[in-house]
Amino acid sequence: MEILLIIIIGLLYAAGIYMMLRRSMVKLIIGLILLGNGANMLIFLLGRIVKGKPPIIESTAKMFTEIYADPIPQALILTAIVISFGLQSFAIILVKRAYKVAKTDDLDELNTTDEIYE
Amino acid sequence: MNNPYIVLPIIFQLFTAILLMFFWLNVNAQRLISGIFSLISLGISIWLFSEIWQNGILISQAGGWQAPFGITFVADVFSATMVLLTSIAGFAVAIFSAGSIRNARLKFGYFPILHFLLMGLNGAFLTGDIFNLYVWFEIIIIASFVLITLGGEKSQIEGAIKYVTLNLLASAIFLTAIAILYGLVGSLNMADLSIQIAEVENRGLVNVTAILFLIGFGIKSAIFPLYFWLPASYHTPPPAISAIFAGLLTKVGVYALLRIFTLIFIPDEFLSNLLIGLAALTILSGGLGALLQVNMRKMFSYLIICHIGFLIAGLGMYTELALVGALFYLIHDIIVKTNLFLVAGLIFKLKGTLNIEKLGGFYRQFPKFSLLMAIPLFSLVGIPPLSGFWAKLYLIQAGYLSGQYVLIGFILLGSFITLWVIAKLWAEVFWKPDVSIPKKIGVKYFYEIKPLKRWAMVLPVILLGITSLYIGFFAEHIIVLSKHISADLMNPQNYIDAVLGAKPLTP
Amino acid sequence: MNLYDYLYYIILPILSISVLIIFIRFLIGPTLSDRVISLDLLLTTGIGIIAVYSIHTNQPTFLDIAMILALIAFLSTVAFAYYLEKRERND
Amino acid sequence: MTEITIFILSSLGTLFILLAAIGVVKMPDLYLRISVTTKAATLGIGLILVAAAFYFNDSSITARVLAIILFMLLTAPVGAHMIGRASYFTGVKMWKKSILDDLEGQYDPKTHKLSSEDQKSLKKDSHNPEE
Amino acid sequence: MIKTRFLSNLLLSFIWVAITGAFSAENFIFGFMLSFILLWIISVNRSENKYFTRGPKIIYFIFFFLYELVKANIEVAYDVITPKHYMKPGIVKIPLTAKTDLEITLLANLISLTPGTLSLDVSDDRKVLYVHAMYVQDREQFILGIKNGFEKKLLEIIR
Amino acid sequence: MKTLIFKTASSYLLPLLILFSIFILLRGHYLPGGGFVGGLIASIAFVIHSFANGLEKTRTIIKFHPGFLIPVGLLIAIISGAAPLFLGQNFMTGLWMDDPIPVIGMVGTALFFDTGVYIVVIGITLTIIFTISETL
Amino acid sequence: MIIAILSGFILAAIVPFFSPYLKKNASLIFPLLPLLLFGYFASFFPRIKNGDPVSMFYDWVPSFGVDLSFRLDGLSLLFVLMITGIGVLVFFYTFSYMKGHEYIDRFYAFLCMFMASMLGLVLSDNIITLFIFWELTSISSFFLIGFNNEEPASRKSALLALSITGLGGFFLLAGMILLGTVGGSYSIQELLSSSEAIKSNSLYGGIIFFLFIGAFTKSAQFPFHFWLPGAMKAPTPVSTYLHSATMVKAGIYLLARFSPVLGDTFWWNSTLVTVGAITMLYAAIHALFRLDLKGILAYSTISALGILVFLIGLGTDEALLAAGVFILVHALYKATLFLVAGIIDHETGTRDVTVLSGLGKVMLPVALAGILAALSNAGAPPFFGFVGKDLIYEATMQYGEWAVVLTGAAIVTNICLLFAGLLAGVKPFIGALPEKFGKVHLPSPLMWVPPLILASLGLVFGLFPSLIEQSLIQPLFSSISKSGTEIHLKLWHGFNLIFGLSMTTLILGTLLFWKLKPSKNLFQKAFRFEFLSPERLVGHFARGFSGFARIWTGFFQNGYLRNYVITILGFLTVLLAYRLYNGIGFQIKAEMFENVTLYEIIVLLIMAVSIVFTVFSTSRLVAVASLGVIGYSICLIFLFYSAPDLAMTQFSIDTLTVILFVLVIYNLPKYNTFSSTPIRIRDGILSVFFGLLIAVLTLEVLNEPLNRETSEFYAQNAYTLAKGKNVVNVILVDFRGFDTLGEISVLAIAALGVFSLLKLRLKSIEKE
Ligand code: NA
Ligand code: NA
Repeated sequence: MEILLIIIIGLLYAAGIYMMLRRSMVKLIIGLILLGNGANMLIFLLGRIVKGKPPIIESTAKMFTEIYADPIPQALILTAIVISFGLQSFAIILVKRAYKVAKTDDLDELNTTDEIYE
Repeated sequence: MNNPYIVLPIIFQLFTAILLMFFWLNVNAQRLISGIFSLISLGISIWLFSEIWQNGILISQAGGWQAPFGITFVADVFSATMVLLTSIAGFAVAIFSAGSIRNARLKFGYFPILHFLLMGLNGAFLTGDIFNLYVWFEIIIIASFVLITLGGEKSQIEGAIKYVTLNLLASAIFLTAIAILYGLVGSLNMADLSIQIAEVENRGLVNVTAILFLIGFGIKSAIFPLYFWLPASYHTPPPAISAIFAGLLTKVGVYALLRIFTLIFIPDEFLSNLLIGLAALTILSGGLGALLQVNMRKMFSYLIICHIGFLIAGLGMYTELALVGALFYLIHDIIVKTNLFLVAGLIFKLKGTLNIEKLGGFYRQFPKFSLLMAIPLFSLVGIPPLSGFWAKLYLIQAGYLSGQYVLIGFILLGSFITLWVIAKLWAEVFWKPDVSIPKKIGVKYFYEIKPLKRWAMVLPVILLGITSLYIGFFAEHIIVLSKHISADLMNPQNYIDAVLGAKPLTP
Repeated sequence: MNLYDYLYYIILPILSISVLIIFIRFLIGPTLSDRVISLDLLLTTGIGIIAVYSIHTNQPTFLDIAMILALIAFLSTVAFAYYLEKRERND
Repeated sequence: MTEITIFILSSLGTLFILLAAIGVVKMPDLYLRISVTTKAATLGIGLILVAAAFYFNDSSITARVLAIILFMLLTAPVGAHMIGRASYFTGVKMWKKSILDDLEGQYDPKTHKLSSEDQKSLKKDSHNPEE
Repeated sequence: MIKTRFLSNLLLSFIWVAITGAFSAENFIFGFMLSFILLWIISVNRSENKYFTRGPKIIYFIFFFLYELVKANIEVAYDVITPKHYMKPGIVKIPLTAKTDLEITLLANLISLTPGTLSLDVSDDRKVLYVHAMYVQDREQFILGIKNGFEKKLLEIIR
Repeated sequence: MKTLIFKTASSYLLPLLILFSIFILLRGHYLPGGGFVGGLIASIAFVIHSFANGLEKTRTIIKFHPGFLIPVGLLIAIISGAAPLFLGQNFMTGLWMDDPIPVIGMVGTALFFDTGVYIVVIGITLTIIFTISETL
Repeated sequence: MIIAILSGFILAAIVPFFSPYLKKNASLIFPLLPLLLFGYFASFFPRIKNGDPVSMFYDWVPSFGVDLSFRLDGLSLLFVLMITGIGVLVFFYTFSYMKGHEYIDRFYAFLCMFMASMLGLVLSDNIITLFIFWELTSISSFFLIGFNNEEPASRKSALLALSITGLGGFFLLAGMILLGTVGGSYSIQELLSSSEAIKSNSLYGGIIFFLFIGAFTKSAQFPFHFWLPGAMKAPTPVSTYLHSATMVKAGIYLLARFSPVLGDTFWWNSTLVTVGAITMLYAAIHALFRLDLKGILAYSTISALGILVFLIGLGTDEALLAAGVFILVHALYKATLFLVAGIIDHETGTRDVTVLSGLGKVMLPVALAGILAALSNAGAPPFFGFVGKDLIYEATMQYGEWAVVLTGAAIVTNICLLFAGLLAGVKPFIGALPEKFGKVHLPSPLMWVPPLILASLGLVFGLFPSLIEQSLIQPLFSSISKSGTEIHLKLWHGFNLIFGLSMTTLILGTLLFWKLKPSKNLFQKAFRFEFLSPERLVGHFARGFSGFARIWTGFFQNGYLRNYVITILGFLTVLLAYRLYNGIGFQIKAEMFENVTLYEIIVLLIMAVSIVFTVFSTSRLVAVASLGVIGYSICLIFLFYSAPDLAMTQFSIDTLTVILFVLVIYNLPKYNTFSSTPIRIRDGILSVFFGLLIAVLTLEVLNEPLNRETSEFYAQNAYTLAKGKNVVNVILVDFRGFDTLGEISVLAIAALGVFSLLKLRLKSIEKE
């Protein structure tokens, strides 16, 4: 199974980067989201995957008696997901605002701040 | 030694931010709270620094969980110094903002976010946990996103698009690196990682991970060829904001590089050479860019890049001496760059533009300001014995001792370009006769501002000016400090022992 | 064949194939509404898969996720509907 | 006994879902797809959930299953109604073999009023809902 | 008004017990307190009352509904799995006897929940419900089916 | 969106979902859930309500600007984190009551912290969504 | 002594606070400072004469071996006395010259600062401290040259001077640190003892190279000389003080100072002789064609500096002695000539030698000073210049096989210099007084007394060399020569070859003055060759460099975000690929294929298709919906692999993201395809390659065993210590609660950001 997830992760990274390289702002945001998803999946996979054993101690037990999934990557991903959500919402609104002030979606036209004689 | 209170610099800033949010529309209360609490925060940082200077490394195991199980906060001299510098710069900018930021922005959370940013910075400097570092970095970047866009002007938004995209890319790379690190050794505590990474047999993987960290932090530090976001954006927000950015944001990236590459990944020859090469090109790119600019803040932005090269050069050479140079420069740079952008802010408030071709006549019109502004300008150049000078001695000497002659050449070139750029700026802005600039609508000029607020803008410049003079004239103090830090960095065993304590090492 | 195997080898695959079929509609569209309803149906089917999976792994906690999924699916449908109306009005 | 119940319930539920899946692909227009799928799926999921309740045989889980079902019964038709209505007003066409349309012309795109009386005189613009 | 809120409160407490799955007096009291605070905070104004008080009729109605649901599902299933379409779809305007928001909503939802029919919208004056149906052999027959079926039975238990 | 059906449904969904969200919050320490997801569900409740009834209606129900919840939640979180500092213990060290409380289970600073998270999440989600809806 | 050295800085530092009071006559307190200092340093005469240098030591930055250690020996004494002595005169002169100037206080402050820097420079025993003062002289010079800052030419010259001397400064810094590193100390006295070791070190070449560049730029040696004529834009006191008497001699001082440490090697001697010779000839010839008084003096100064470098390069006792004496000779007459030129300029308003004549009639004392200085310059007996010139010829004549060439060069130079001296010191005063100068009158004595004193000293020292022979010149010589020879200064050597050479020089020079009349025509002819001058070449280089800067910056900072992204990612990809290629063995374990079930395959298949669909979709809404499908699929994967909390969160977040998109989407631009197909293919290749790298990396990491100590700990203690059973939640609120605190802070900030982005619209009157 790991091998399939590896492919998916590679695909997410590739797609994310491809979208980030586009000139359209909306695509850029989508690229960032894909990249974020890729990173989360990567943490998940690299924390090693275990099927059907959530890290929740049974109601009658005080600690785990059998194998269970590593809770740390899950906690990390949770934090990462939430953080990305915050950043992504901001980025989406930023794009909206940019579109409003610049009247274009073409990132190539948003280059005045890089001009030397500005 | 465990001391729960070392997290105070973080918590206190957060508390300040929360308090400020309760005064959402009361801008004057916000000004007051921000100023007073920044001062208290400065006091806390001084306490922290003196505590560590006397007692050595202090740690706090958050939640009372023994490392590496919880999040450990570690205050060594390096961290405490960075926190102290952050507080100084933060205090200066808070006061400056009270004078210069217009109510419109203050009513949209400027001060809370500034304190969130300071919290993130302190957190990044104090944490001993790699994922927690990621979290602090995210706080820093989101706070900086908001600050850079606050106001929503066209140029701000344009700059922000690049700033946001590339910083998010950096975060993604950083996160990827953490994923691999965790997948490799199953730990997040930096001290623990230091031990465990050394034991990993597959060095190839370790090297690759190091590259990911290098790029992730490299983007944030604005090194070549990853710096593009910086010149595109730093000149767009109100000056108080770019001041705090200039002083601290890239530096936190450099801090992370210094930390990671002395504690977890010890550079091999390839990495060391790579860093040196990048340092040289960073210096070159920043310098060349600065030569061309007519907008003062853009000029300074490129100079930030140029001088980041000095810091990376110190890391690349990887000797205790070289690190002393880099650390001294870091300390100097935080104070001076913050001040420079504040000066730019002052100039803008006086004249309504930052285009050096249009500016002029400061020498005649504002002789006292000119003198005040000369301090950061010439400190930046490193006119001896001002603060920028001493670090270069160490960098050059370290360069000789490690045979990096070309790098020395670049350091000198960078210094020369800085000299030239600042001299040109001086000639244009201060010497050149005043050309009357039409009054700009929307700008509240210095002379239109109430005296108290005027002082709020001048006082930080004086404060930072004095600090940089102190660094220059009492360089010995800073060198002793840098040497202490450098020795700590080169021999991380103390750090590791302090964090992991009596815990038996992993088999 | 016991129940356990039945769920695992018959029910779950059939549900999965249903998902695949629904996904085809998602891909071909042609209107946004078509995609929205197939998304909604995908999520609903997901609830089924989760329920079966919770039996399979003997983890009743998964049912809680099914609960959230039901809630969420509704929200995204509403959001798209909201969008369609807004777009209509703003055009 | 429980096993057989679970067997039957889950099979039926799965069957309905499969039907919904086929329906959503096969049906010729959007309204028919909505019509077929929302309910078939709701029924199917309901059955599977009940099967799960039987399987775990625990009052709290049963209660939760009932809560989910209740919730779905509450939301699914509302969702279907909303997307159907929005689609209609944005001009998604009905199948060409549809035999009648009482809604035609009842909706005033300017005032957004939906009338109960015949308003055939008002001609509705048709939009292409996809960009 | 107070009565309404009390009823809502009681209802929510039961639901709380259901979702938490802990059938105990303590939990019920907790749920009651929780929903009390909640209702006080959001204070949704409800004009309807008397609902869900007619136990047997409700149970009857549920079975009636399930029957309709399964029956119609099978009908549609046949159409779905056979290649040829037997449908005669259309949008039908159904005059409403139901008056209150709740009545109309419940009716519309029930219609939607049975396969083959879908409530599209209610007119602004609440006089008619527009329903999309798959099998409209005869318009009047169809309207009658709805009015005598769902609507009647529903109103019986609500009113 | 002015649809009677949705409006009616939403006014029933609102308390239901909030109740559910509190449930999710409280059981987080033992089963999947917690402050974050709980907060999200609560905000979804309000979002649905605002979709159906318009922003103003939802506003009057909440009675204050949702942004106000952000500092409140943060304050709760930071106080529960900092409480141990006053006892000379590390930040975030769990302080627990000796015996479990019925229904909720063990009550301690961690739960308050999670409640802070819950409130912040409601605050931010609503602030974001409402602000967007307002400026459409 | 430290107070003496730093007093200039202290005075300068307090000036801004008393500025209003110092504009008028009160500024007369400034000349008192050099006067006091002159007295103070003169008091050391007896000690120095007895060969007993004065040393002081103050700690400063001991970590780097930088201290304020000062040492007053023969060489420093000469410089110190020149600095303070000429300082006194220039300061007084300034009072009158700048009288009524708005910023006279500022001017004095800079002069004081300069004086202090110069004192520090020549007294420092620590080479880093020396460097610090060296830089301070450059900076004060910058402010002084640019003093008339409202004139573009002044600013340009100041910048040019700072560039050249600053550049040299950095070389010097490199040299000093290298010297200190090689020599093991930054103290000159200690370096003296390790002289041989340094000379034999492989880095010796580097040391002297850096040192030379530093010295040459400061002392205006070819090809770095051209900043000096430009610096004449400064007020005349500055030209006098800095650019003839003191600062430009700093390079000479440096060479002289290090001559015992680093000198007497082939490269040292040959480089200095060559550069010195070229400079002295080049500048001397240039001086012939100048029309501007200060221009003439500037070139003759350069030439004189060339002579000094040349002499130090010769390195023999005679040459060093000649150099020592010539420093003083030159300071005396050149300062005089500058002051005189300043008076002429001040009174007539012109410095054009073709116009100036007959002024002797109206300002006799000035004329006297000028003529005396010109004669000393000419090396006419019995002036001090004659002593100096003799010594020079003596030095060149004794230089073995090269004697003839070197002497020839010296003679040519001296002839031209003589001409220049006469042109500047004599020409304006003789002949008929043009009518327009009719109203010209003698300025205040404060202006004409100083040059007269200086000029007279040239005569006094010539007549009575013994006045300074033992007290000044001998200690000076001892401190720069290792030989310890006794020296004797004589005016009269008898009729020998050297006397003959001196006379020849004198006669030819006078003849040249007689015949060659400076004119615009000649000036222009001479300038035809300017395109080859170093100044032009540097100009070309600067333009070229600026062009390079433009290309470089334009290439990297090109304004296109996608280029930034591709550069960063390309760089990352290359590095990763390189390191992966070099360090990783590639293997796939069989168990990675195990346990694959149909439902997982379908979920992943849907996910993969959705990813592709998102990328290639032509509608942003469809892309968003498809993004939702990806999110929900991830959710199912989380669920299958035991992460219910993650699944819940991902569901909720994903939906919220979709809602967000949906809510703002009609404010978002429509989907556009801007890029051309080749670009898309390029990006595609890069992306796929990067994805592949990540995949390989992941695979590789999965092959490593994972240490699960931490998660074991959580498993053991989550309930017993942290009272929770959902370990993920326990981690979030307890074990790693700080992460969560940070996380909600991020959300809070993001919400504020969204709020401000959407709501804050700055009114046009409240932008900044
Ligand atoms: Na139906
Ligand atoms: Na704890």
